[in-house]
Amino acid sequence: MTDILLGLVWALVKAVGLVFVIILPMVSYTVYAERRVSAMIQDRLGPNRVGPMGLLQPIADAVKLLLKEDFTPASVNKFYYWLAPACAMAPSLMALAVIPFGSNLFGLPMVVANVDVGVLWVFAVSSLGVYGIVLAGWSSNSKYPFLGGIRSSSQMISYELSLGLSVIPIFLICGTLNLPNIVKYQIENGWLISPIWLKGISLTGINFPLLVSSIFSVDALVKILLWVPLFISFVVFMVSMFAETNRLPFDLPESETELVGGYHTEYSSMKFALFFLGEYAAMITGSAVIVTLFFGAWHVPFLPNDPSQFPWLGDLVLGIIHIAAFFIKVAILLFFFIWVRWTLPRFRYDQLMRLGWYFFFEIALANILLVAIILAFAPK
Amino acid sequence: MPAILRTPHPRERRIVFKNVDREGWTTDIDCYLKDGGYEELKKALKMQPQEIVSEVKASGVRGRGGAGFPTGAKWGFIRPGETKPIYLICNADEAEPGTFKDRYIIHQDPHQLLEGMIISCYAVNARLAYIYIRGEFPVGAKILERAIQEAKEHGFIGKNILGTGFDLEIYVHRGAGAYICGEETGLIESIEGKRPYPRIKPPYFPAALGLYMSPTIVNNVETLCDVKHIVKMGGAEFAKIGRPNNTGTRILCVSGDVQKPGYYELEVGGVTMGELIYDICGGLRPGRKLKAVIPGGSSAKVLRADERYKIKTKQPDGTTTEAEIGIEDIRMDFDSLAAVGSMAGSGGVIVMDDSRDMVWALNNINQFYGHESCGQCTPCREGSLWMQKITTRLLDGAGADGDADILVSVADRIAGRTICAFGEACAWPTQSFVAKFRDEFLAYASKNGNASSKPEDKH
Amino acid sequence: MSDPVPLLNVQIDGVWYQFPKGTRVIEACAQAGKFVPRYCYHPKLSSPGNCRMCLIEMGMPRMGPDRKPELGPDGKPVINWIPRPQISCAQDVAEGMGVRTDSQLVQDCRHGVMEFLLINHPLDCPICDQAGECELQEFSVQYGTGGSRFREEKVKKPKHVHLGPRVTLDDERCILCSRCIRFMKEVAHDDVLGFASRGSHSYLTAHPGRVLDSNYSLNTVDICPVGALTSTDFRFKMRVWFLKETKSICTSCATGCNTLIGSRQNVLYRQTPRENNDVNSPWMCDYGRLNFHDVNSTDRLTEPQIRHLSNLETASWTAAISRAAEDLKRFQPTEIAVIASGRMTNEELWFAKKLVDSVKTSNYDIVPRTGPADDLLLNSIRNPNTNGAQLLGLCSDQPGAKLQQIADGVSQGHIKAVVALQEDLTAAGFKATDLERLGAFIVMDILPNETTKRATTLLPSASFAEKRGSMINVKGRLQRLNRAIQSPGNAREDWEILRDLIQHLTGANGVYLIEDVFKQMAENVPQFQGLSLSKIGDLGVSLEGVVAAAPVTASA
Amino acid sequence: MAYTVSRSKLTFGEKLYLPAVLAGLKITINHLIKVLTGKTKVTMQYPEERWDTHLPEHYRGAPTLVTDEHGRERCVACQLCEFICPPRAITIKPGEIKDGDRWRKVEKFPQEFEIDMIRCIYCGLCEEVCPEQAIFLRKDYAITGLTRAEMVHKKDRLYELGGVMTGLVFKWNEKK
Repeated sequence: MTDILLGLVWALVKAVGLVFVIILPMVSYTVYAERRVSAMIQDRLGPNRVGPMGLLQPIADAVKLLLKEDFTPASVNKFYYWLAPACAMAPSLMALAVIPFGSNLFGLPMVVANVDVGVLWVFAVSSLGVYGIVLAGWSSNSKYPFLGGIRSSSQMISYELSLGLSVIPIFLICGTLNLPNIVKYQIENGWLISPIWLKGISLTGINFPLLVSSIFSVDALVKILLWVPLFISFVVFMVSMFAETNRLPFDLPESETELVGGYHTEYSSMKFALFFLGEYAAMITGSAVIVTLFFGAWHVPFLPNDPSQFPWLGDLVLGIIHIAAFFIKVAILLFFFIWVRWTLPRFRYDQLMRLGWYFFFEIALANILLVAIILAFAPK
Repeated sequence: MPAILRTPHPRERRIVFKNVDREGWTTDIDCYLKDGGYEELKKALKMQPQEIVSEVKASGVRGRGGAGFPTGAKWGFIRPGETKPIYLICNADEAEPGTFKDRYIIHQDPHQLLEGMIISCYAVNARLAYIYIRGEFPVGAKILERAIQEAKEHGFIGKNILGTGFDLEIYVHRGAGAYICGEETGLIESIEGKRPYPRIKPPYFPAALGLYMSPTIVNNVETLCDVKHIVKMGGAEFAKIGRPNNTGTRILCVSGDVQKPGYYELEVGGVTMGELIYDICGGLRPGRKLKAVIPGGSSAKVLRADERYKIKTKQPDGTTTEAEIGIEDIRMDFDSLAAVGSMAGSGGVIVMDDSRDMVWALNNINQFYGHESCGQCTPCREGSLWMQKITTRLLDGAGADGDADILVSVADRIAGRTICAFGEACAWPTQSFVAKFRDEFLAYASKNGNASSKPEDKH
Repeated sequence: MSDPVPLLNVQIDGVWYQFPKGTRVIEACAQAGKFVPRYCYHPKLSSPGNCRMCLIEMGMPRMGPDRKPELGPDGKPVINWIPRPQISCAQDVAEGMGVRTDSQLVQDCRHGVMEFLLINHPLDCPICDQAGECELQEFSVQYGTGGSRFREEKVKKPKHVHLGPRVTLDDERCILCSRCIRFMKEVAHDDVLGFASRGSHSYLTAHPGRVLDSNYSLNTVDICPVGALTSTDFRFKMRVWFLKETKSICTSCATGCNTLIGSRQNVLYRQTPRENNDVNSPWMCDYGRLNFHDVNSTDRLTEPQIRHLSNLETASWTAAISRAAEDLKRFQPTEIAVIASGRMTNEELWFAKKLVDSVKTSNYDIVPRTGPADDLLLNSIRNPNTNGAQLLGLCSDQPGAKLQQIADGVSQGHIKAVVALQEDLTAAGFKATDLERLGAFIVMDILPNETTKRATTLLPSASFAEKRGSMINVKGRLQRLNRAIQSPGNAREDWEILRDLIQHLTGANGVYLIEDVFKQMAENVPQFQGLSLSKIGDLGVSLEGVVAAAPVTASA
Repeated sequence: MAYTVSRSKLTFGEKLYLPAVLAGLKITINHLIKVLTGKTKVTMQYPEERWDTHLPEHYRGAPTLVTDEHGRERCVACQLCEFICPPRAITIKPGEIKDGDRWRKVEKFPQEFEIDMIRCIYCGLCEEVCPEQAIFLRKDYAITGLTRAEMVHKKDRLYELGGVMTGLVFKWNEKK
């Protein structure tokens, strides 16, 4: 009983800690980063007034959004209008529950919920995000939000297919849906972006025979063969994740030039902020999933997972290093998100659908076949 | 009365000026009658008016006022059987600079003029005549009024003249002193009591719509005097004086840089320019060279001394011969002066020697015209003063490049585009001076260093 | 019918045209589409030919030995061109005449004249009221060279000379075209203007001891091609390009001169004559021209008012109209009188008559208004539409004949309700104290006066510049008024007020377009048969069978 | 007539789009790096840094009225600026200079001259159209106010902002 209670307490601590201590500030500062990075890409400076280097800008923004008049247009469907922002925000946070964002801290695994169907949970929950958008679009009772909502729903459905199909090769390779186990596989066999891990190299020295044997093994050959399908998988997953998070070049649901603001046109104040946060939280979640699936999650190369090998480093420090490594990877991916946004122009709607249905869907399917064939002929 | 009586030059042939400078001559009618005065009037009144007109036509006499229009032809414009009253006006508004002949006739021989006028009125059937004398001639006006009074007393003017039933009144009308009153329609307006704005022709030709919208003949003093002599000697005889188409005598008024300036009555075309200057007027002052001559009053085009002129002469057999002549060889008649590009004009010959600054001379002329333009029509009103302002500016040392061209262009835009001949009168000097002495104008124009005269610096 | 005027063949810029004998060359060119610029020429005045702007090349047919025109290969006369340019304003066309309006020589003449006119012109267009309608500006753009070679000092002349009570002169701008002099001499017969000094120093002035105080003095401002003569009233008030010009007629006397009303942003700035050779030529008298300032008055009545006890209180139109109707209903027909006005339009009078008919009274008339006439345009009848009032039956042959009778009735108390339309009754023989005793006193007017103060219902109406409608002038010519500006506040057009009042009295359905009002009149008044408001046109139509109401004064 | 735009055939590499995407990414990251390393500096830190000293001669700031070297207001109320002003920001009420004034010759002056700075679009047409060179767009660009009325520049404010402009127009001098 106490175990269950304790587990519950710990889960709550992890969840609350993750959401309020890490994710929400991270969302705020992603916005800040977005503004600064976009400014620099455009030869500007970006927000640099509030606090040193403008670092307090997100707080100022938050205060502003909180204090703004919350305006509800007369013609909206009030219940769904109110519900929609929450629906948009919650799923992206919920998806984080299964992400292993660190190894262990104080002996506790750094994952809120270690479930065996982790990846499925991620997909299941994150695809709920579209409801928020569709609800917002419909309940606003206004043409631009409506169009945005329609676009959003069809876009999400289209790309969820390729998103889901593109990770199947990973399951084929790892043989598990449990995210910590996938991470474990990557620690042992190399990150799935290029799954060959040179055994015999550590901070304590190089074990040459092990290294040579690991390079010239059949296993290694198979893994090198897998590079191609896995890279395809990564690209398809990555692009689909862009589409799922409504990021440029796939931000058609809220394209300012055509739809004013899309589904959130009629929203103001904190409700708008929730959409805003939702979008960035989804981006963080997406990045976290990519990191987990392809970049070895919290794993740091050459830094063994087992703290017993480095007693001088200490359990705690290693745990923190791992958490840090995870979020640094996430941050790099976030930067990539931003970078892409300020580089590529928006797709036309028909192009978007064409890309999703004609290419990514087929590519992902063929990719599964390719991996299956390789694995079928690979020696066990 | 002139204090010094001039002895006529031997080459002169004094007809109109017979009594000018005559020993013991007075303006009294008695003096005139003693000399056979008014005999021609008696003779004329015995003739038919049409006969007199024919005689005048036969004489070939051309107007002495400036334009040189045949007088007989002018009289012929009066329609026979005209029902409106006909007026004759004697133009004694001798205002052309360089001309001083009419005043001597008026001052010394007024009865000759009156006799000529009465004959002319009889010829054109005018019952009312005016002598329009310029305001600057108050003495002349007094003399004329006295002469008219005397003539009336003797029955030469008034009702039933000499018992012929011919009535005539002559009035002296004094102008207020404007050059434009010498223009015949301006003069008519002036007599009508209006501003002397020349009238537009068409439709206001004086011979049809003149004074009070009636047919009007306007003749110069000298022309009217000639009429007396035509009646005296007959038209054919008069025509023998001078040269073909340039008959009679003319009084040439020579002024400027000659030893003996003055008036000389000569047969028209009887002398050349050289003879006039060097023989009759005693030549230039010592050490001076002839530079230019204005042969017919200040509005005539200037002639440059070193110019060569091509003259076409019509031979009796119908062929024309062409001869190149210098300025000395130009005959002082209407056609020759027209042929060299100037005009005989009013007979005022202005001689300039090499000490003369042509820009200054033109400015002097322009000042006159700028002051005398009546102001009725635009080109002359604005252009004449502008030309003067440009030449004044040149003299002030504030010339600018292109001033010479502007002067010519302004003059070109006046000449031929105005209501009356004043346009030409003020444009011709500028056109000819700049064309013929361009180097002097350019020299002034290049002296544009005097910044203080530039308009924008004067506040 | 007189003999038809023979047509003459004239060649203009190479094309042969036919013009009736007596056409001026300048007019012929304009009719052929070859406008010749002009300053001194004015079609209604003599031609002095002094501006030299209309110089053209002219020629007459070359005569053969048989005294007949030589014909060219095209069968048309060969033209002997006169070497000098000729003015086109003083000559009539002649058979076989040739004209060139755009040759090199003609263009040079125009360049020359434009340059000459501008060298001594102050070029103060920014302050000059003529700017925008100045022929010097227009021709300078069209026929000038665009630059000046004049570097000298300009001639100084008198500025802001008060030539007369209504005309201010700027001699520096004057181009000495003498139009004003000729107008005053030939049309106004008051030869008061002339030039003084000479040459470039010539300037326009009034004769010593005289001022330009003719009642037609402002026409000189109209015909001045430049800004030399300006209207003291309009001077420096508004640039002309801002003015909206509305074609209308003058309502100051029965002549009905055609006008252009210049307004901007609901303010009237000036009234100028509009050429109509059947009425006023291009002229207009100063009295009528300046008689519009009341319209701009700040005192204008803007709200309907109803009397409560001793106070007039602002009310809505609905309330005011129903109060007026209720008041009238309380009285017998013999107790009601309607005083209309000769200043009302036919449409308003039509409704006024309907009002009279609906209250069934026989006590109605208009207020006659007279003043001294002159022999040009100003008529002794100062009501602009007496003929209309007679035609529509609001007065007898002698306008105002019943007025004294009605006034006596009011005084004696058997007339208890009076409707006063656009008339101040205290100035028409009614005693103010009598008016105060009336049971109902419905007044419609634009400005407060002794009558409006005593109204029981006060209905603010529109001035002549704020309404549409028609009037019949002293010669029986039907002409149109047009709306130049909006009425101030809640003031409404008179015909609408009357219509609403009649609707309240009789319940009859009204009409809602002024066109329909006229249509209704046209159906009922024989003289208007077949006419409509639009058919009247800008210049009006002569009505048959409308007799002049009073002695007609001669007009131009 | 319809106009057919020829579309060039893409090679396989081009069809992949990825090289082009990468090239784009390279461009943007280069910009970012240049800003980070301080090689690019285009943004001015207003209000600490100001344009004032760098403003070009023809800078179009607030429209103002100027007086001439005699202290006379140049404006003669010709209303051309009022006419040309695209947003109709200018309102002028002309008046007459009375007898006895030194500049009686000029005859006209603006009794009221208003520029509504809320409407003004700084297009400079008023300056361009002014025949008297009386209106200039000066270098003031920080035009603010708390009320609409405050943003309507009256004549005195316009002269205060505009100051004196010498030269250019000599027309109203004595001998012109």
